[in-house]
Amino acid sequence: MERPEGWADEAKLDETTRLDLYRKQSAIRQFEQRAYDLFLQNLVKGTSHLSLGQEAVAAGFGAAMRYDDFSFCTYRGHAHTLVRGASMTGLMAELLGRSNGILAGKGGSMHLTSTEHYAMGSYAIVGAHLPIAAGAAWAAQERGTGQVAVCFFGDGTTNIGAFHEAINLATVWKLPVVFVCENNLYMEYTPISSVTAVEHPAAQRAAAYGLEPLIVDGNDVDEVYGIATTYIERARAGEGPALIEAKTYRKGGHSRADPAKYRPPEEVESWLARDPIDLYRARLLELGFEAAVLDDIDAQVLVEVNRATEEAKAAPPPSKDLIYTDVWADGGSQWRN
Amino acid sequence: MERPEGWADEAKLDETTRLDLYRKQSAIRQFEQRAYDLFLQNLVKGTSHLSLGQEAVAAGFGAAMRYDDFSFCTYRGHAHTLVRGASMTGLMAELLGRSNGILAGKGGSMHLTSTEHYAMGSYAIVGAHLPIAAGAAWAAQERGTGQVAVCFFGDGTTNIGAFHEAINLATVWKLPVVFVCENNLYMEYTPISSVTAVEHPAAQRAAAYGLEPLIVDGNDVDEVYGIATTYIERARAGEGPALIEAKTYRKGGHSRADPAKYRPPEEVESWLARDPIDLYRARLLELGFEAAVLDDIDAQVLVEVNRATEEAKAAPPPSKDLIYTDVWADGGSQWRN
Amino acid sequence: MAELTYRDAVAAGIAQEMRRDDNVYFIGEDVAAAGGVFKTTGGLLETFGPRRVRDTPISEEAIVGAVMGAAMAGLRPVGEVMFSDFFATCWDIVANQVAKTRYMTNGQVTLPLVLRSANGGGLRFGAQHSQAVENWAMAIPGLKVVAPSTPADVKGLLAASIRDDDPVVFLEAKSLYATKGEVPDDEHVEPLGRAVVHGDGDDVVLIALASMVPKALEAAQRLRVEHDIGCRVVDLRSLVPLDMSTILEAVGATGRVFTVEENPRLCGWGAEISSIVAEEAFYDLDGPIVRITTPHVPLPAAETLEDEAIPSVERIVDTVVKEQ
Amino acid sequence: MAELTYRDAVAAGIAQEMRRDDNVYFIGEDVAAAGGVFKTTGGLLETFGPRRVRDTPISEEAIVGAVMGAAMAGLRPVGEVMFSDFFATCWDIVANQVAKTRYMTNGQVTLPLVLRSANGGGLRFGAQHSQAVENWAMAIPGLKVVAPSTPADVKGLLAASIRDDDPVVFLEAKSLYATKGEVPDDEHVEPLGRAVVHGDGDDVVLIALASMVPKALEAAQRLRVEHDIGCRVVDLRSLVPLDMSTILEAVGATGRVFTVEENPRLCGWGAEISSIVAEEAFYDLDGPIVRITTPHVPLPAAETLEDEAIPSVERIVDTVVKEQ
Ligand SMILES: Cc1ncc(C[n+]2csc(CCOP(=O)(O)OP(=O)(O)O)c2C)c(N)n1
Ligand SMILES: Cc1ncc(C[n+]2csc(CCOP(=O)(O)OP(=O)(O)O)c2C)c(N)n1
Ligand SMILES: [Mg+2]
Ligand SMILES: [Mg+2]
Repeated sequence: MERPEGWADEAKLDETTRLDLYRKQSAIRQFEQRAYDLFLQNLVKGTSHLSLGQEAVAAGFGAAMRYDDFSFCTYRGHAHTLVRGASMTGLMAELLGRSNGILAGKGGSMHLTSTEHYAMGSYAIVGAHLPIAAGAAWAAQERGTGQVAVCFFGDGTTNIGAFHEAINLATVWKLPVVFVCENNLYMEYTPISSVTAVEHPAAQRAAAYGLEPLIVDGNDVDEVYGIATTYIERARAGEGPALIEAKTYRKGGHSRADPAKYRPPEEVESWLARDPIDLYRARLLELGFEAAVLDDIDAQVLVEVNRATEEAKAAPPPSKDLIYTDVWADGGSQWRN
Repeated sequence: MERPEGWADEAKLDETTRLDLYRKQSAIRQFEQRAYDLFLQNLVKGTSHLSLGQEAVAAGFGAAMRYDDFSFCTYRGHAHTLVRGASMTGLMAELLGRSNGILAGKGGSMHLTSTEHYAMGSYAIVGAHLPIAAGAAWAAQERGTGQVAVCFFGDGTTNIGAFHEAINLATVWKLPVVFVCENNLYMEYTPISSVTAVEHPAAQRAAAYGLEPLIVDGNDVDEVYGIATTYIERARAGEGPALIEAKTYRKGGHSRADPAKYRPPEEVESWLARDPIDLYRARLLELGFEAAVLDDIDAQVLVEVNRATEEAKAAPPPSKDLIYTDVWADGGSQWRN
Repeated sequence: MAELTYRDAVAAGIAQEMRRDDNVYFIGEDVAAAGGVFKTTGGLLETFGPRRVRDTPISEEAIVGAVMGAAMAGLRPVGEVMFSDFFATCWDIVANQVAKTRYMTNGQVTLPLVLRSANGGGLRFGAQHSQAVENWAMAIPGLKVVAPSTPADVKGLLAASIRDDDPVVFLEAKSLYATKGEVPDDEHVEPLGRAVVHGDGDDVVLIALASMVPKALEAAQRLRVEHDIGCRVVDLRSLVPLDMSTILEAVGATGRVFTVEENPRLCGWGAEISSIVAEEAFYDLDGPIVRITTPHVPLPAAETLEDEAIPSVERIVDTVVKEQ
Repeated sequence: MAELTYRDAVAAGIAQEMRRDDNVYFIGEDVAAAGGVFKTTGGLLETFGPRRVRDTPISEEAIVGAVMGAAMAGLRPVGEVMFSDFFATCWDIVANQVAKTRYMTNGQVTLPLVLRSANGGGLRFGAQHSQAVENWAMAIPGLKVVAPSTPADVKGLLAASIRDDDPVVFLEAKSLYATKGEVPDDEHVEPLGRAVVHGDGDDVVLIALASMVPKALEAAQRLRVEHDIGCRVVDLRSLVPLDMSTILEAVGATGRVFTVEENPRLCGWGAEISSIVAEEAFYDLDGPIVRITTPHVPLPAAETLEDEAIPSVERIVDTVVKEQ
C-alpha cells in the first residue's frame, strides 16, 4: 500500500508530540496494569477488557484528534477514553463500581464515557457504535463545527451488519468520520481469519464503499499518528470518511475470564517482541531523547495511577438511589403518574 | 468484465431450453398483467409488487436450477415462484385472498411459497432471506444432497446489514448458494445511485467477500441462463458461492400504490425499448423459430392464466378457523393449557 | 382549525417544529423526494431543503444509529422507520443503545430524538407489515411511547415528542392515515402522558390506544344505545409516560375494566394495565378485568382473516355484553 | 445420577441429542474450539467434530438466519446467541422470520430449531449484557420460550426443545451457571409446558422463573419459618407453552398471588399471568395480585446497585409480609 500524499511524515514529528505519544501510551499501560492488579485482588467487579499491547492505536489517534473531535469506542475502551483526558480516578473508580466512578457505577467498565472530553461512549454490542459515530459526524457537518468523529472497533466487528450500513452511509453523505479497525487478529477466542472471507477484514472491504484500502502498523505510534492526522484532517476539510486498519495484538486475553490459551506460542512471542511502548522508547532514545525524561514521564504517570487507585478505593459504593435516576432527561425514572 | 471460463455459451442453447425460456417469460408476463387487471378491478387486496420488465432474470435462473434447488425471493416474487412450477391458480388465488390460495390467504402476495417445488418463500423484510438462503445451502452441503440455493434480491438490499453477514458466512463456509441481485436501479421510489457508495452495488462489493465481480444483462434471458448455469453448477460442484448482479428495470411502479413518476422519461423509454420478451422473441425469430410456435406458447399460457383467474375468483374466502391454525407444528395455536 | 387527514397531520407536526427549531432534521427511506411511502411527509423537502430532509439507504441500523449520534451531537433529529415491523431490524440500536445510553452514562448523554413509524394492521399487508409493536417499545426502559388516535393528536403529540429531550417512539396507526379531523392551524403541542376520557358512563371503562380508539368509541355508543350499558372510553395517547391516575379514576368510577388492544395477546400493554389495576385498585373492581386483543398469532393477510383477528366493534360490544 | 453444574448440563443436553440424531448441529460465536464464553459447550467439538459444531463470525443475523434456513432444509440446528441482549441484533430474523414463517406459509415450513442464550443479570456486566428478555420472546406469536432453573431441567428441557418441531428460544440464567444439582445420566427429556410446584402452603403462591426460582424457594422457606406464612412456589419452566392449569390451581388453593420476575417491570410475563388470573380467577382472589420485578430501568452495573435492582430474597419476603 502506498503512502498517500499528505500523510504526516513521522520524521518530522516535533518533540512535544513525541513525548505526548510516549506519555499517552505509558498512561494506558500503567492504568491497565493497575486495573489488572486490582482485578487479581478481586476489586474489579464484572468484566474488563484490557488493550495492553494495543496502546499505540489509541495514543496515536488521541494525539491526532482536536480536543472537540468526537470519539467512540468499544467495551475495550479504557485507552480510548483516557487519551481524551478523562479523569483517571473516574475511570478507575468505575471499574471498581464506586460512587466517584465516571458513570457513578451505573455503566461499568464497558460503557466508559466522558462527554466533557468528547469521549462519546464505549459500546458493548459489537458494531452498534459505527452508525452512531456516523450520526455524530452528520451533526458536526450540519452544524459546521469542524468536528470529526473517530470510531474504534475490532477486526471481529467487520462481519456484523452495522459495519456495512454505517460505512456506506458515511460515504454517501461524505461524513467527517474516521473508522479505525484495530485488527488484533482475534475476536473473543476465535481467530478472525477463520471466519472472514478476506485476509484484511477492513482494508479489503474499503473498496466496497468507494474508499481507499488503508493499513497501518498499529504497534508503531508514529505511523498511527501520521495516518490519523492525515485522515482526520481530510475529513475535517470535507473530503469524507476513511476506513483504516491498524494491525496490532493484545498481550493478554479477551477479557478477565480469558487466559488466551488458544494462540500459537510463536505468534504470541513474535508480537510480544514488538511491544509498542518498548519500540517507541527505543526509537526515542535513538533519536536522542534522554532516558531520564522518559523515566520521568513514567514516574509522573505512576503517581497519577496511584492517586487514582487510592481515590477509587477510598470511595464508597454508589448510593442506591442512583438506580432510579437518569432514565429520563428530567433526572428521574417515572414512567407513570 | 470477462466472461469466466465455463460460462455456458448461449449460442449453444438447445431448442427445448430456448422455448422453455420463452415460455417462462411469457407465463410471468401474462400472469402479472392479469394480476394488474384484477387489481384495477379491486380484486387484489393488500399490496402487490410486479416484476414486469424483469422477467428474464427469474426465467433464466428458473430454467438453470435443478428441480430440487432451493429458491428464495422477495415480496416481488410472483415470477420466482411461478418459474419453479408452483400452481398458477394457487398464486392468483393468494393475491385475491381466497381459500385456494397457495397459502390459503394467510400469507398474502408478499410471502408466496411452494416448498413442494423448493420455492422456499418470499420474504418481505429487506435482506432477511439472504442468511436464510445461506442456511438452506448449509443444510444441503451437510446432507450431501447436491442442492444449491438461489437467492434473489434487489439493488436496495445491498445496503442492509444482513446482505453483508450472509455473503461473508457463505464464503467462509463455502456454501452452495448463488446470490442474485436484480439491479432495477430503484429501491421503492429512490434511485439506488443516490444512496450507495459504489456504482454497481453488488458487483463492486463482491471482492469484499473474496468473490468475483459478476454483472449480467438482466434483460437478455440467454445471458442470464448462461451465467446462472455456470455459477449454480460451480456451487453444486463444491466451489462455493457467487454474487451476480443482473441489470434490469421494472416497467411499472414499485408496488400497486406507485405510479413511478420519479423516473426520467428518457430512462424509462430506453429501458422499455429493451423489453426482455420482445428482445427474446426477435432473437428466436432470427434464429429460425416459427412465429406460430411462439404464438402457440403465448396462447397456452393465456389459457392457463384464464383458468387460474377463474378458479381463483370462484373460490370463497378462507375459513375464519384458519386464523388459529399452524402457528405450531401440531397444527394449532395454543400457547397454554 | 382546518380539517386534515391523520396522514397530513404528520407533515404538519414536523413542519411546525422544523420551522421553530433549526436543529430539527428528518431522515428516512423515501421520505424526501417521494414524500414517504404513506405520503405522510410530502412537501417537507420542498419547504426545508435537501439538507434537513433526506433520503437514506435501506439501512435501518444506520438510520437509527445516525439519529442517535446526531442527537448526542446537537441535532434534534426525527427518523422514520417505514413500517414498525422493521424496528426488529434495528432493535439493538433502539432498545440497547438509544434507550439505555443516558442511564448508563449517568446522565451525560441526552437524546432528544423521535423515531416515527407506521404501525398496525388493517391494510391486508400480511404478518411482516402489519404488526402493532407498541408493547415491544413499552417493555424497554428508556423509551417513551406515543400513539395518537386523531389528526389533532398526531400534530400535537408529534410536536411534543420532538420537543421532548428523551427518545420517543412515535407510532402512527396506518389504518387511520385516511381519517380526518379538525387540527389547530396555530402552534399546537399536546403534553405527553395525558390520557383523554370520552363519555361518563358508570358501568364499564374501555381502555384503548390509537386504532382501537375509534372502535372503542363506536362500541361505547352501541353499548349505550343497544344494551343500556354506560361506558367511558380512555384514549391512552401515550404508554410511556402512562397516565395511570386517569385510568385508576375511571376504574374507580366504573368497577369494570376492558382493555382493547391491537397487539397480539401476550405481554401487551393491556396486560400491563390490567396487572397494575389488579394490584392497585383490586378493591375497586366489581368483576374480572377483561382484555380484548388480537389473538396470539402472526397477523394473517386475507381481508376476512385480518378483520376477524383484529378486535372489531362487534367483538368489543359482544365481549362487554357477555362479561359485564 | 451425577451432580452437574447448570453450565455442564447444557453440553450434556446438546450431546445427548447430537448422539441420538445426526441432523442436530450446533453453531455460534466461540462455541466450538473455545467451548463457549461461558464454558457451556466444552467437549462438543471434540466429540462431534468440526462439521457439526462450528464457530461463526460475529454475525447474529447470519447465525440465526442460517439456523432457520437449515431447519427448513432438513437439519435440526441449535444456534447460540452469546448473550440474550444480542437478540436485539437479529430480532428481525427471530421475531419476523423464524416466528412467522410456518403460519404465513399455511404450514408448509416447519422449523425445528433452538436458539440458546445466556440470559439475565447478577454478574455486574451492565445494561447491555444482563437483560432478562424472556418477555421479548413471549410477546412474539410463534416462539416457544423455555427457561430452566435447575441443572436437571437444563438437560431435560434442552433435549425436549431440540426434539420439538417448533422454534424454541432457550434462555439459560447466567447467574445459575455455577449452581449444581443431580442430573440423570441416562436419556433425560422433560416435556415443555409443565410447571413444577414446590411446597403446599395455603397462604400465598409465588410464581417464578429461572434465576428467580431459587430466590422464591428461599423466600418461601423464610416466610414459613419467620412469619408463619405458608407458600407454594410455581417454577414455570416455560412461558410458551404456559402451564396455566397448574397456575390457576395454585391460585385457587391460596387466593394470593405474587409473581417474581427478573425482567424490567413493564409488559413482563408477570403482567401477562397477573392479567390472566385477574380475568379467569378473579373470584378466587383474596387480595391484590402483586408483581415483584426489577424496576423499569436499564440494569446498573455496580454490585450494590445491581443487587438492589434485581428482586432479592429479602425483597420477596418483605413484599409478601407487607402485602399479605
Ligand atoms: C453483537 C455482539 N455479538 C457478540 C458479542 C460478544 N463479543 C464481545 S467482544 C467480541 C469480540 C469482538 O472482537 P473484535 O471486534 O475483534 O474486538 P476485540 O475484542 O478484539 O477488540 C464478541 C464476540 C457482542 N458484544 N456483540
Ligand atoms: C428492512 C426493510 N426496510 C424497508 C422496507 C420497505 N421496502 C420494501 S421494498 C423496498 C425497496 C427494495 O428495493 P430493492 O432491494 O432494490 O428491491 P426492488 O423492490 O427494486 O425489487 C423497501 C425500502 C422493507 N421491506 N424492509
Ligand atoms: Mg479483535
Ligand atoms: Mg431495486
